[in-house]
Amino acid sequence: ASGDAIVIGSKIDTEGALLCPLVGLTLKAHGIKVIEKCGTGATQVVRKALLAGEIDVYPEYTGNAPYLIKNVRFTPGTFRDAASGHAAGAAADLAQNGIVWLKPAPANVTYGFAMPAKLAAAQGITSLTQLAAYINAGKPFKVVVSQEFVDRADGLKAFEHAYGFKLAPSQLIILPGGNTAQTESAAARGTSGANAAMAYSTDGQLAAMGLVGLNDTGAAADIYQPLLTIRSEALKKYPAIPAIIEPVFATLDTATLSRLNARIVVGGEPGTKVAEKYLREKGFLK
Amino acid sequence: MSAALPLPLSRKTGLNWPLAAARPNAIALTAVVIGLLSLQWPFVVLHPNRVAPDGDELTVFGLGGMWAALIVSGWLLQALAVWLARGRVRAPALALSLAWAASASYAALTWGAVALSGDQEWARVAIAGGAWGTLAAVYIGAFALYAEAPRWLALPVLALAALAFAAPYQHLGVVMEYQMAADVFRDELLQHLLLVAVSLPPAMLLGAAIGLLAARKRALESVLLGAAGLLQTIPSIALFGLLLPIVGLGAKPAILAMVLYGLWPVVVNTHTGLGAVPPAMLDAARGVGMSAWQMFWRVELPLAAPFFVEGVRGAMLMLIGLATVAVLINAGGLGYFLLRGTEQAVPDLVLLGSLPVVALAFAADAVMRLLAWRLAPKGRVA
Amino acid sequence: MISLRNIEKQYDGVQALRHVNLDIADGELVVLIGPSGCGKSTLLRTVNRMTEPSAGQIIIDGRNALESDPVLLRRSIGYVIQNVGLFPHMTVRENVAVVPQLLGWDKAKRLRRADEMLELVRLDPERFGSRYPGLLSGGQQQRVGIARALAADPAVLLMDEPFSAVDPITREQLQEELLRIQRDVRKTILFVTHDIDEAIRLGDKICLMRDGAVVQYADPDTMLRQPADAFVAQFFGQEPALRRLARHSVADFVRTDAASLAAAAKALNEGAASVTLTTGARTALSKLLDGQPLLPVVDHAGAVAGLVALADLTLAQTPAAASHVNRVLAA
Amino acid sequence: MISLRNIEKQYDGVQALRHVNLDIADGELVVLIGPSGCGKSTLLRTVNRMTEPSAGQIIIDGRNALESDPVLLRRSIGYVIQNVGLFPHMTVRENVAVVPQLLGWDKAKRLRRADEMLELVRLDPERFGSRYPGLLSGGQQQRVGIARALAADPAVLLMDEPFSAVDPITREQLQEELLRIQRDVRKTILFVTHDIDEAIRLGDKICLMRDGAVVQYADPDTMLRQPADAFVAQFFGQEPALRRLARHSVADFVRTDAASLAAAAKALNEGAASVTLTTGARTALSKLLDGQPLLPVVDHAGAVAGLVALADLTLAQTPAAASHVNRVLAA
Amino acid sequence: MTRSRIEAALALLCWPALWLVYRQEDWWRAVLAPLAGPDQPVLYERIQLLDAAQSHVLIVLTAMAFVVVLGVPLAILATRTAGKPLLPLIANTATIGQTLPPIAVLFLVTPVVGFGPQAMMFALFTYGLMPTVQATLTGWREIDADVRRAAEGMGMGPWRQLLTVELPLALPGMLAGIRTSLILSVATASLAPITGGVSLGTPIVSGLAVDNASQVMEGALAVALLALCSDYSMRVLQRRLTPWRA
Ligand SMILES: Nc1ncnc2c1ncn2[C@@H]1O[C@H](COP(=O)(O)OP(=O)(O)OP(=O)(O)O)[C@@H](O)[C@H]1O
Ligand SMILES: Nc1ncnc2c1ncn2[C@@H]1O[C@H](COP(=O)(O)OP(=O)(O)OP(=O)(O)O)[C@@H](O)[C@H]1O
Ligand SMILES: [Mg+2]
Ligand SMILES: [Mg+2]
Repeated sequence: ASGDAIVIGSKIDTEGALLCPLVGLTLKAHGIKVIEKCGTGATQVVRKALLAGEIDVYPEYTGNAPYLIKNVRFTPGTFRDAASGHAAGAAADLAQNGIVWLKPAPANVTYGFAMPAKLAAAQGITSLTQLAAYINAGKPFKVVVSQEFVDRADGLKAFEHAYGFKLAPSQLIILPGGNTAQTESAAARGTSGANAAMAYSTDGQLAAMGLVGLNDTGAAADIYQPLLTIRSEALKKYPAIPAIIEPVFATLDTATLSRLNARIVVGGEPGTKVAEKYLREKGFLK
Repeated sequence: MSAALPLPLSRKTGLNWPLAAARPNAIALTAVVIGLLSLQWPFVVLHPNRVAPDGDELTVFGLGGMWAALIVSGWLLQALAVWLARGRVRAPALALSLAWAASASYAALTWGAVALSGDQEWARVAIAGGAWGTLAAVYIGAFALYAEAPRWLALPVLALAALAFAAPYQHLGVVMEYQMAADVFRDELLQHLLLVAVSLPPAMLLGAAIGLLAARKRALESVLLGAAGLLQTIPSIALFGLLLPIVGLGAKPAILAMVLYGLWPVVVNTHTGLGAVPPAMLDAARGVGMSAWQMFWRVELPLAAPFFVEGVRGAMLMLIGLATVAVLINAGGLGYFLLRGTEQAVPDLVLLGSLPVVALAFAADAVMRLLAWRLAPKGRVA
Repeated sequence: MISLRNIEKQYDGVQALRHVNLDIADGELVVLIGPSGCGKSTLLRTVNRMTEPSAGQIIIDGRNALESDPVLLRRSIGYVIQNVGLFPHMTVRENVAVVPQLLGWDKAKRLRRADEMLELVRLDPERFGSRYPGLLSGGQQQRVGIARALAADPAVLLMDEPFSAVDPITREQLQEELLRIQRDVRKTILFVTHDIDEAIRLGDKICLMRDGAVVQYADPDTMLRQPADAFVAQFFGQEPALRRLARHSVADFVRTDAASLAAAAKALNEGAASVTLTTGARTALSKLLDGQPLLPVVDHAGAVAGLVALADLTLAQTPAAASHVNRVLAA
Repeated sequence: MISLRNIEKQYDGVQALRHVNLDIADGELVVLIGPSGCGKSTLLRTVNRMTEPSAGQIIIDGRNALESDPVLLRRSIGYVIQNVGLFPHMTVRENVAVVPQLLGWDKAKRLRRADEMLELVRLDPERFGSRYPGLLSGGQQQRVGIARALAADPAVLLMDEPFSAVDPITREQLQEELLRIQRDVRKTILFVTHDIDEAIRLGDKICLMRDGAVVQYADPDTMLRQPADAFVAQFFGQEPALRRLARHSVADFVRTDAASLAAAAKALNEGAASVTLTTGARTALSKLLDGQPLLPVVDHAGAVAGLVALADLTLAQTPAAASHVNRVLAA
Repeated sequence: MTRSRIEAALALLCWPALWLVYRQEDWWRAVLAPLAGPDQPVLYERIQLLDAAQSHVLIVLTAMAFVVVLGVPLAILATRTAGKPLLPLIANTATIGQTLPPIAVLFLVTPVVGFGPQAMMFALFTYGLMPTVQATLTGWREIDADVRRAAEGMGMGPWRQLLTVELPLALPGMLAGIRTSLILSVATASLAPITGGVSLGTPIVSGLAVDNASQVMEGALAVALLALCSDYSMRVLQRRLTPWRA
């Protein structure tokens, strides 16, 4: 980090584009000098930048801990629970990398599936259990997913395991580095015959795209709460940061995040503007 | 990557066509056909918001019979002008009918479509296949006109410019994207230019040096040219990725990669240029008592300059395109909009990213060609 | 005075010059001639060290050229290259002023000089000075090439097939021009050609080469009269005497005895065509062949100066020979 | 028989041909000559309709060429282009066989023909047939060009400065070759050149052009003897008679009276050099100029055939003229 | 002679050799292991390198087929007298094609053509058109006017002239352009996975997403090998097809 400013990074996705200026604006409002490097890169890239000290803080998710913190064996199921997941992750990261986890937002950003609303209504699918039944009935199903979703233990495999279905390779359209907007747009358009997409629970664009999200009724997935990760050196310089940021994060529940994401994706507003409006609305900014 | 033929120079292309045989009729008629066919396709699509996959598709007829009538009559006039107009009325007739068709189409897109968006908060009008087809038709028609009466091209251009000034465009998706992100757009455009501007000079100098070395040292020739060419074969995203651990994030690796990519056209053209200096010329230069250095500065360099400029032109076009990839390693640039557009699945945003890139490339192309033309050895007309 | 001593030149495998010895006196125009690939250009280029000889010595005005700086040497020697080699990106005037510029003359002086040189080769500096060479005809380009070589007033001039790229008529003009300039400025010139007529017309001496070696080095008349061997004789062709005649004018053959003067005057009165003393001998021969039995010769002022007839135009050394013919024929 | 009638050709602005009328008899070699840009190539190319005349008629063997299919017409006319224009991507043999192939000859036949043609122009088909033209010398390329034009045995041959790109010695060989071939195959040939000697040597007739118009059309001797105007005279230079002599051999001038035969025999006995009846007149002239008073002439078998002396070599029409000279000189 | 034989043999052999190399994933693993992070897979596991390569080649070849089939005739048309006014149009359109970022093209055409290699093929087509068209035009311009005249004078009709004289003589220029297009295409086809196509870029894109340098290197190296092989083969082909340019 350069000089006495705090360097903020973020992942290169919609939520990153929202949370990064949200943090930046809040800190600035408290007179802390800030350098924004929003959209630093993919998860691994931002994380590396943080460890290398190129950035001081960036928003992460609790459930990501097993993938970020190497060489630590977490007890299975730790991240199914919000509190224990945060505690375990925070302790490990601090011990191993000197990274402090602030208090998370009360939202859960998890994987799920989305389908065109018309199809879902016609087939009477509202939950993943019903989806599994639909799939197992051999009805046409083709889902657009990201590479990561396929590869991760808590991704597709977890869903297949929890709900008891198995997708054939021909039922998957895998986009390496793909994100939910891409997958959802493909499902909405039916590109290449797709009729479902990998989605996040906080995605705001589902309705606008004519999709419905099928949420994780069986709790197959780990819990992903957004939080700010910060290097302890930076925290030492600005010990006030948790006190400034945590109240803001506390207001970000799943519905709120979803709404704000929608403003960015559906409305096309820049993340900064959405963040600023929200902060004013909530009185964090005058 | 040899030169595209410069517009004002296309007559000098060496094939010595009889000048009189210019017969753009076929081209103009192609334009008419494409223009008329385009009317069948949806002209615009009304989307309820920027990510909605579907929307109301409207042909020109859907926009209102008046617009359709105007556009159709424009194209028909063009066809008539091509067939019937002769002598002094021909050029104005061609230009006028083209201006008519182009203006009517643009008016339909602006005045005609503005009513559609209504007062829905996120509703927007996307340019659809029919409009793109019409654009292609006008573009082709413009070249047909250029072949016959280049000066008259001013007429449709002026007409469109006047319309662009007068007509509303806020309802168009691309424009809405721009307006929502005007500040970012300005920054990213600047960043894009900066990336190109910073990486071009080193590419030029280094490329010239390598080209010179390759031209001078026979032994190194194939190695140097091969190495510069090999760099081209590494996919740009891979190069960016590979440089990441070495130089970190941001503009630095982007510029480094861009310099490496920019080398090739410069190296190849410098090498060709120096090789193309006639040996007799070098002999003469040596014979009048020029030292190796004087020979280089006074003879080789001026004679190879047009090639070098051609190489720089190639590098510049390449870098303008390449800078769009820099966003992947957080170096910004117009690629920002491509990436965001891809990420959010918003075609209008992708357009907002790509249209300026094409415009930039065109501008750079024109400037460099002019420069190359100025630098070409005079008096080669034989 | 240029002396080439035992010059040898090998290119890998090829012996381009073999043991060449050549002395060129000041103010002499020496023509190098020979079959293609015999080493003419190579020899010429050793003089300004465009080609470094493998062995041997080059002495120019008593100084060893191989020990002086080649770049400076070249500036002191004019060089007219085959196919002109004008710089296409410089104007005619700049082309001519190139060597003065290299020598560091100030601008006014070198431009003045360039214009002088252009006038010397009969190109109007006003009209042509600021044009680019690409816009000139072949002959004009050749003139500029000569002007450029002469610009720094070098004592030595090397010309490598300078007129090979122009049509025969222009070529003749350029040859005449060169002879005129040479009369005025008197340079030491080495001139390569493969045109025998050009060699005979221009050369004070001719150096005939073959396979890198000098076969014969002599003045044209000697060369044609006494070829050193069959190769030389064959090289100069079937009509050596006709070629020698090209170097003579009517004055060399005119009869001025009283009878001839009278006959000439009579013929003139009868309206016969006449020639002057400076008319080329071949022109006179041609007229005589045309059936006119004798040609009255007039001098510069138009006065009768004598007479030539066919039988006079012999190049035999002894004047006796001519009368011998007459005797035989009269018999 | 080719008849050009009132041919006109305008390029935008330029009048390239003005009212050209020309009749070329079968088996005749007509040379087109004139200053650069006078329209020689344009005229030549109207014959095979590479250039379409703006007005006028072209009649070849009684048929109107302008009404036949130009592509077929061209196949029936041999064309030798300036700078050869061989196809670099075809072997020599393929180049020669191009027109036969266009005419649909079967493969064996056209390859045989190609080899014959190569032999005709003195190129060994074995050695050269499968080479690419890029590897041949200029002279060899010219030969291939001629072979290609002759391959389909056309009655008419058009040659546009075919020998302009080769050195003088090769050029002379090619001219000789052409004359030899022409003796054998007797084509109607239109031949463009800007070399006067070539024109005189080769042409049965010469057509001198200027600014797109024919200035004079005559056989070389007439042209040189009776130039139509000052331009023609100037064009052919100062030595017209010497040039005319090039078309004569010793046989045209030999004296065969008893006195001459005796003198010749005597001179031969004394070891004087001799010439044969077929020796070129200029060669004999050259020898005579060299101081030898008279030249014994021998015939093919070596027997004394007569004698020439300088005074004999006149081109006057009346034989009386010669004796007149002798009388004047003897006086 | 022998040299050209050796070259031809090398050009022919480099393909099976490449095939072999792509099959030996162990070799790749051994070479790239140092680049991989502690518990990252060294290679991209989901798709065999060889399959990715085949798919890559297919994408490139399809795109190039269109480039050649469309670009060359278009360029030829522009060299005909009647097609002359087309020249600026073609030149400019090709310029647009080349500067339009392939990523943008990819994204814009995906909704129309669907996921998979088609979008990449289209993007490569627009991207590769210009070098081929330009070089073809240049090749034509460099045909000796005398040769053309000779062809006409021999009595060749326009078509025959085109096919038997102009086309072979413009071949060197054309092949040079196709070669440039090909190399650019081979490199750019790495973008295919962005829209669901499989190519040698798949390990690269995925490696970048999960920050796995060894996968990025795997893809980059594989593409470079393919490009080298293509380049060499094209060069040999060029020499073989133009034996007269010795
Ligand atoms: N740079 C070189 N490398 C190898 N051999 C050379 C080189 N320059 C000339 N030669 C050879 O040296 C010999 C003499 O060449 P040179 O150019 O002096 O001949 P030339 O008499 O000037 O011929 P021309 O009349 O064709 O100009 C030739 O056999 C030629 O092939
Ligand atoms: N395609 C053309 N377009 C316009 N003018 C032309 C064309 N071809 C020839 N000309 C003009 O026609 C005139 C005659 O040209 P042509 O080539 O017949 O001359 P030429 O006698 O063959 O000259 P050269 O001896 O230089 O070959 C010239 O003034 C030339 O500029
Ligand atoms: Mg030479
Ligand atoms: Mg001509």
